[in-house]
Amino acid sequence: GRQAAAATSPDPKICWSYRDRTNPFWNSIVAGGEAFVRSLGRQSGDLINLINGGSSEKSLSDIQSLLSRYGSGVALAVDPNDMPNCRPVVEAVSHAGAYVSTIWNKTDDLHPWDFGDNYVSHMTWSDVGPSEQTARVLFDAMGGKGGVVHLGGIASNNPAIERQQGFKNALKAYPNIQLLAIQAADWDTQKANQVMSGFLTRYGDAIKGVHCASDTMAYGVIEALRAEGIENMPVVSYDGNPQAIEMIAKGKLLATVFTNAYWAGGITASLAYYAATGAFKPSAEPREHREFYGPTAVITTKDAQEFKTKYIDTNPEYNWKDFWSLAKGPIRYKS
Amino acid sequence: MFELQNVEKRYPGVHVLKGVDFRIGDGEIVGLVGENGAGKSTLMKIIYGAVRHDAGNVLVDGVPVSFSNPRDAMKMGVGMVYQEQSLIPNLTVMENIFLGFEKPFVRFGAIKWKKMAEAAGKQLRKVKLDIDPAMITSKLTFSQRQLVELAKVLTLEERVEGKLVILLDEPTSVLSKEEIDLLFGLVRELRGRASFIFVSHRLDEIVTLSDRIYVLKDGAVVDVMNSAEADIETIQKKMVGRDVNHEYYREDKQRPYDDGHVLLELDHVTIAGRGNDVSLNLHAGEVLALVGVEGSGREPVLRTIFGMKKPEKGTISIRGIPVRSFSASESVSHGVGYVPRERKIEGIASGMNVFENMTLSQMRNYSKSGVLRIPAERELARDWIRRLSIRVASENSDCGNLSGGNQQKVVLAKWRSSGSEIILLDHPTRGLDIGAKEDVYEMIRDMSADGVGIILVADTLEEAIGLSHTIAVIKDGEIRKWFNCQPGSKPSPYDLIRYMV
Amino acid sequence: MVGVTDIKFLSPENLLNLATDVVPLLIMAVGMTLVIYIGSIDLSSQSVANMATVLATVTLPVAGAASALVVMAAGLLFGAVSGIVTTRLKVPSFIATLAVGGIALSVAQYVSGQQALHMDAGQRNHAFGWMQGSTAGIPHELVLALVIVGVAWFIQNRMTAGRVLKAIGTGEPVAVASGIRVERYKILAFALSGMFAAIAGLMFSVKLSGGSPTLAEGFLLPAIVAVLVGGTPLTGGVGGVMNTLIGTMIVAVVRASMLYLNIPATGQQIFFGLVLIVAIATTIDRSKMRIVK
Amino acid sequence: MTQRLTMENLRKWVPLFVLIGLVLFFTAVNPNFLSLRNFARIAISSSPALMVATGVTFVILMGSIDLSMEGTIAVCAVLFALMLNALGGSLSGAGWLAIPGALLIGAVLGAVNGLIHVKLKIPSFMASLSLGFVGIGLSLLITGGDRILIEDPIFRSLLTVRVGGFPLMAWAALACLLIAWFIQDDTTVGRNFYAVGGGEDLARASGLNTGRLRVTGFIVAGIFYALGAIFAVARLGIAETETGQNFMFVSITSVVVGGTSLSGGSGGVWNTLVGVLIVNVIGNGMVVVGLPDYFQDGVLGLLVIAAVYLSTDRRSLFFVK
Ligand SMILES: Nc1ncnc2c1ncn2[C@@H]1O[C@H](COP(=O)(O)OP(=O)(O)OP(=O)(O)O)[C@@H](O)[C@H]1O
Ligand SMILES: Nc1ncnc2c1ncn2[C@@H]1O[C@H](COP(=O)(O)OP(=O)(O)OP(=O)(O)O)[C@@H](O)[C@H]1O
Ligand SMILES: [Mg+2]
Ligand SMILES: [Mg+2]
Repeated sequence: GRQAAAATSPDPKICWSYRDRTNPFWNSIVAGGEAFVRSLGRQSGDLINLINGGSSEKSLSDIQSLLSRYGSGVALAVDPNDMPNCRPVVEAVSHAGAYVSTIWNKTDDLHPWDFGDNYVSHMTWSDVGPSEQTARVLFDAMGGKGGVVHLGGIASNNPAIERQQGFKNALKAYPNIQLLAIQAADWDTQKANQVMSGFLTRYGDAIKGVHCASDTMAYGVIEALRAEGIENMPVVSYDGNPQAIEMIAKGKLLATVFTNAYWAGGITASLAYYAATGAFKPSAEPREHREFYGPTAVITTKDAQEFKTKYIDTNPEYNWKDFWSLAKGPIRYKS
Repeated sequence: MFELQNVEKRYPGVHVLKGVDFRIGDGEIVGLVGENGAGKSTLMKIIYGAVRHDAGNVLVDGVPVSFSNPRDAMKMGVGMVYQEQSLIPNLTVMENIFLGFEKPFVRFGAIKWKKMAEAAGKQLRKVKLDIDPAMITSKLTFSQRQLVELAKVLTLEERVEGKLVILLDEPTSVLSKEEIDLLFGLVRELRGRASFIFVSHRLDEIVTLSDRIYVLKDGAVVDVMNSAEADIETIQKKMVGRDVNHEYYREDKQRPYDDGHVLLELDHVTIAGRGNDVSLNLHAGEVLALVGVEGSGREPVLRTIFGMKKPEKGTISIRGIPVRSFSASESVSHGVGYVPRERKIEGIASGMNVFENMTLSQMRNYSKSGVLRIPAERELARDWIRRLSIRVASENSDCGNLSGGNQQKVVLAKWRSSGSEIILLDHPTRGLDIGAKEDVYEMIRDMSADGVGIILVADTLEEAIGLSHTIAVIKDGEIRKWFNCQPGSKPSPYDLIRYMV
Repeated sequence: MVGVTDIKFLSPENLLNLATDVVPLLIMAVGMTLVIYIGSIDLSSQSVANMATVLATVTLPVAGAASALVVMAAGLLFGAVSGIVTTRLKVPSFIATLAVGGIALSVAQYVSGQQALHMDAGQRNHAFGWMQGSTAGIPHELVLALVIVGVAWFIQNRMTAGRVLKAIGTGEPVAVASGIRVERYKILAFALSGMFAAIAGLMFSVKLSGGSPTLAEGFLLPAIVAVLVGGTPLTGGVGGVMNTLIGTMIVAVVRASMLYLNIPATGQQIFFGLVLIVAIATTIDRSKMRIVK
Repeated sequence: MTQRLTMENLRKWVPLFVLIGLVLFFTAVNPNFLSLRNFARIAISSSPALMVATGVTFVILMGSIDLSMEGTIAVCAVLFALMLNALGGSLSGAGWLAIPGALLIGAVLGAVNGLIHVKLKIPSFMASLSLGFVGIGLSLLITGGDRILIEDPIFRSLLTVRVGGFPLMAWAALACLLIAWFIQDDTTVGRNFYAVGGGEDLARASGLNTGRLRVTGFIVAGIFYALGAIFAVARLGIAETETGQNFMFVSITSVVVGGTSLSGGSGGVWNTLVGVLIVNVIGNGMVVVGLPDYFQDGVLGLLVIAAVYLSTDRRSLFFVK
């Protein structure tokens, strides 16, 4: 249909579609999105929020409704929730002649450049490396020996798979670290708490360190330990939530990985927006500008305080037109 | 003095009460009679505040009152024993008796169970029932429950100052002779405090007990008479609007059955939980009555034949072929029909209309490769509504809203029309008015003449004697005595009672 | 209300889109209706649909279009297991189906290797491409859904099975005492519900061209809500698939209307809850419910 | 007769036997399971769930159902934390007022739930489900999606201080259970819940104000959800919209597994205790024996079916919905 004649619109609606508002990660994403909207001189409330609550079905039909209301005048930033959902979302958007940028969930066979200008970009994070780094921090803190457990996210989620992979990679370099167990706790604080207390029964004192695939799960783990009076077990996590960074500063947590969700939320919306207004032509950009990794930074006790003042207490002013300044190179596929 | 003036009640499609005037004097016992669906229960429920009337007035001592719920009515001294059992099965007897009025037994928020048990014991003694007040109600027998209901209503005596009005909606239909006498004694005793409205389909009881009798027909009072001057036949005529056949059980129409044709045979069948065994033969055209006292084990026999219970030992053969798998569907497919005692639970599907109820057991006959022939179903229902003069707006009416008698007719029509050859009737006339009873008796005769074998558990001994060819007296789950009951050689109730107890 | 705010909302094209989007939900809700109609509930639908997306994706390369049969058979089987557990083991359907759903989820996780899988575009189009097309502006998906609803309606209103389900819903003991093999029909209702859930999963997986053990997440509550808002109460015997058709549209419209009424992100849940209360308060037929539990 | 009676008495205890059987089973696979420390862990995860399940038990006894707990817990947890922090951040100061405050909020939400159900004549399933959405939305509106941390060591002593090997939280939950038992067995309201569950129309015909009773039931449930919320916050030190997550299915499953019938009128809070323990023992046990996580949903399902199968008295049940 219309995708060839990529019509631009002077004032497209800006929309973020994401999982939920109850998770710190998505809260930062939205905060970034709103900051971008304000940079255009609009109100934060002008950002349209589509919350799918973990349902691909709702994600897709909400986006369809959005498109049928505003037609091509839409700049959409979206996490499609589950990898297979990305294709129909992108197809619907480009069919309507609107513009979309995606994060996280995309199948490997789907690429922005196959959709002309309408599929502007995809950003994801390469979690293997940073996760390996946190694991190393953990293993070093353990003195290079002893038992370790890993709590993962929803098992079929891509980040959960990558973070577990990074953990396993690090294990190879530490022959005296003994892997006790890996279990999914679905990114959920309460479930992580329960799983951790199960581990304590199963392995008891053999556990010398805990590797968590997200901050939210680390909170549950730390409380499970606290209930037993264990205050100094090394724990590392991922995502870089404010609370986690606070905990690192206080020494309750060893390390986490900052993915700069704030910037991601702003820049993804920005990419879609400026493509929709015609400020830049996505198809004229190189491929590494259309599929790229987001920034990651491992935060440890050393840099927590500095980091906190820079990124948590205030948000840095970003130039939202500087699309790729923090990007970490093109996405590499396994096969 | 309690008075209703020009009370009106309508439900969608039915005009239940049409300008009813009704008066109960202090200490008076008023009998209320009428056909099934005449509106007796509705009238009582209006007095009790369980149903709101559409127009007219309720006056107590000349002052208009308005009860929005039974609690209001109770506070004014109105109590009611329902036609259907209304005790809550999972509560103890004492909790049921004081349900909603636990306050006197509460100290610092906690119920004092001892105190309540004592008080309940006192109420139970009024109805001469010797049971533990802490017993779970579901463990009681039917008649015990009825007495507990009565005991519950009698708590009004202590709770309310002044005069009482007690409404008894068919309290006797499940009681034994002794219990009925006990009830009547109680009613008479209480006249000093209370007046009564008494509903029964047994007109002799009405005439015996009440002072005045209201006859209700189609929602209107057609006559009020002093029972001293009343005779049963005129009441019947007023109720039904025509002469009632004197030959009530239609013995003249009773034909001998076919001796050579055994439909059903029970050979030393032992029923779970009862050590004894039962053997019997049912022939084509035979009406076989099982008589016994309450609890003698008649119902389990019927349920076993119908396949809802599995016999422990022995064989059941239908038309000479032994039954191997026991289930209701198996029995139905062999042409057995069952009219259960608990009509509301197993007889009628409330929420389904008349034709849906009637074809429920025979959908195979009204469908073609799984697709229903609805016009044929409607035709069937209309036909039976006419034949049994079922009082219903149309075949599309919800059976749940029919009066008890009319529901029973629907159940009978269901099995009769499906061509069952063996029909098991458990108290088929319970709660039916005389007109309806006559219709049922007529049906039983017709079925018998058509060669249907019938096993009957009757409401009264007279009914059993009048209708049957053969009587088996059951005691403790075992047949103790057989009586030939062909016309001319009928035993007397006294003959039967000797073997029953 | 929404239509007034923005007239575009009521355009035929928009409504058609809206309807097409909720097709998988509708199909699951129709299956659920059969179970609720007999006074039970099926909480396994979502997990069965999840499993269906995985099975469809895994079997597509091997079985082609026949993978649909595999998926439907699996749904039928899981539904039947729920039915058997409820009727034979007397475990309330609320628990039985929740538990069987857990089993379906385990199967999905195991078979998928706990990963999101995607379908090969060529194979998908070859086997199920027809589902995605449209004729004269009407999407085939929608046609298929309406056919399924039509069949379900016919079963419910014109066939003995439907009459039996109604009898079970209104008075199960009566159905038993009328010689109906009630257990079989109950198992049938659960099995059909499982199959419909599997079809919903299959269609969703074709639409998304992939499968994962979490793909159908978020189907369950909207499906139940659609049935109940449509006017089939949990007590059974009343309502039916046509009600569910309307109920599903209500759910779809309420969801879409958040966008049209510019409900802010943090207020969407509240709005949804309140509108549901209003919707159900206006749609339920209280005259057929003796007691509201 | 005596024999039948003892059989019936035995029946009542079957859920407990199931629980003991599970404990023995997990112990056989991993002896670590049978230890005071592990039981304390199970107690911690059971305490909030027990309160929530106890609350919903009252509603289920009436033959209704309440699905609003996730929303109610979220609102109570978040407001509790806000109040506590606003009132000085410590239970030792004015902060203790946050506890009655949270209970009041639970009661109000329960009342709203009950009133919508009774006054608008909406089946409780729908009314409470919708209200659950509203509750989650409300807590989201209050927090904007943020988490509220509670650092107060006195409040956290519910988790950290142990008496007899078990954390204070477990004892507090037990005390609340005893109160629930008292309400259930010895108060008019409690007994009347059974009456409504045994037959609402009959209860009404006996003069009970069943509407008011239903609303009361939902209020009592709401108060127990608030208790559950407080324990859940005590367990993690975090109050957020997610605090209520997963409680809906878990609590109802626990109630049924314990032997309380969903059709109302039978069972009670002790059954619920056993049910909650069964569910949590299974959850803990599967981790302790090292069952692969992808099998856990299925095995939980199978065990729950087995538990309910064993603990229902099929003789008294002709029909199961
Ligand atoms: N809730 C209701 N909705 C519709 N119709 C009703 C309802 N209750 C009663 N009716 C109708 O009102 C009429 C009178 O019923 P009622 O129960 O008062 O009769 P009755 O005289 O007590 O009969 P029976 O002797 O069989 O007990 C019947 O036609 C019945 O179908
Ligand atoms: N197998 C059994 N074991 C113990 N008690 C039983 C058994 N069967 C029936 N009863 C009890 O006996 C009572 C009535 O039994 P049953 O139905 O056999 O009597 P019936 O002769 O049919 O009485 P009715 O005169 O009311 O028709 C009931 O209270 C029932 O609980
Ligand atoms: Mg009556
Ligand atoms: Mg009998």
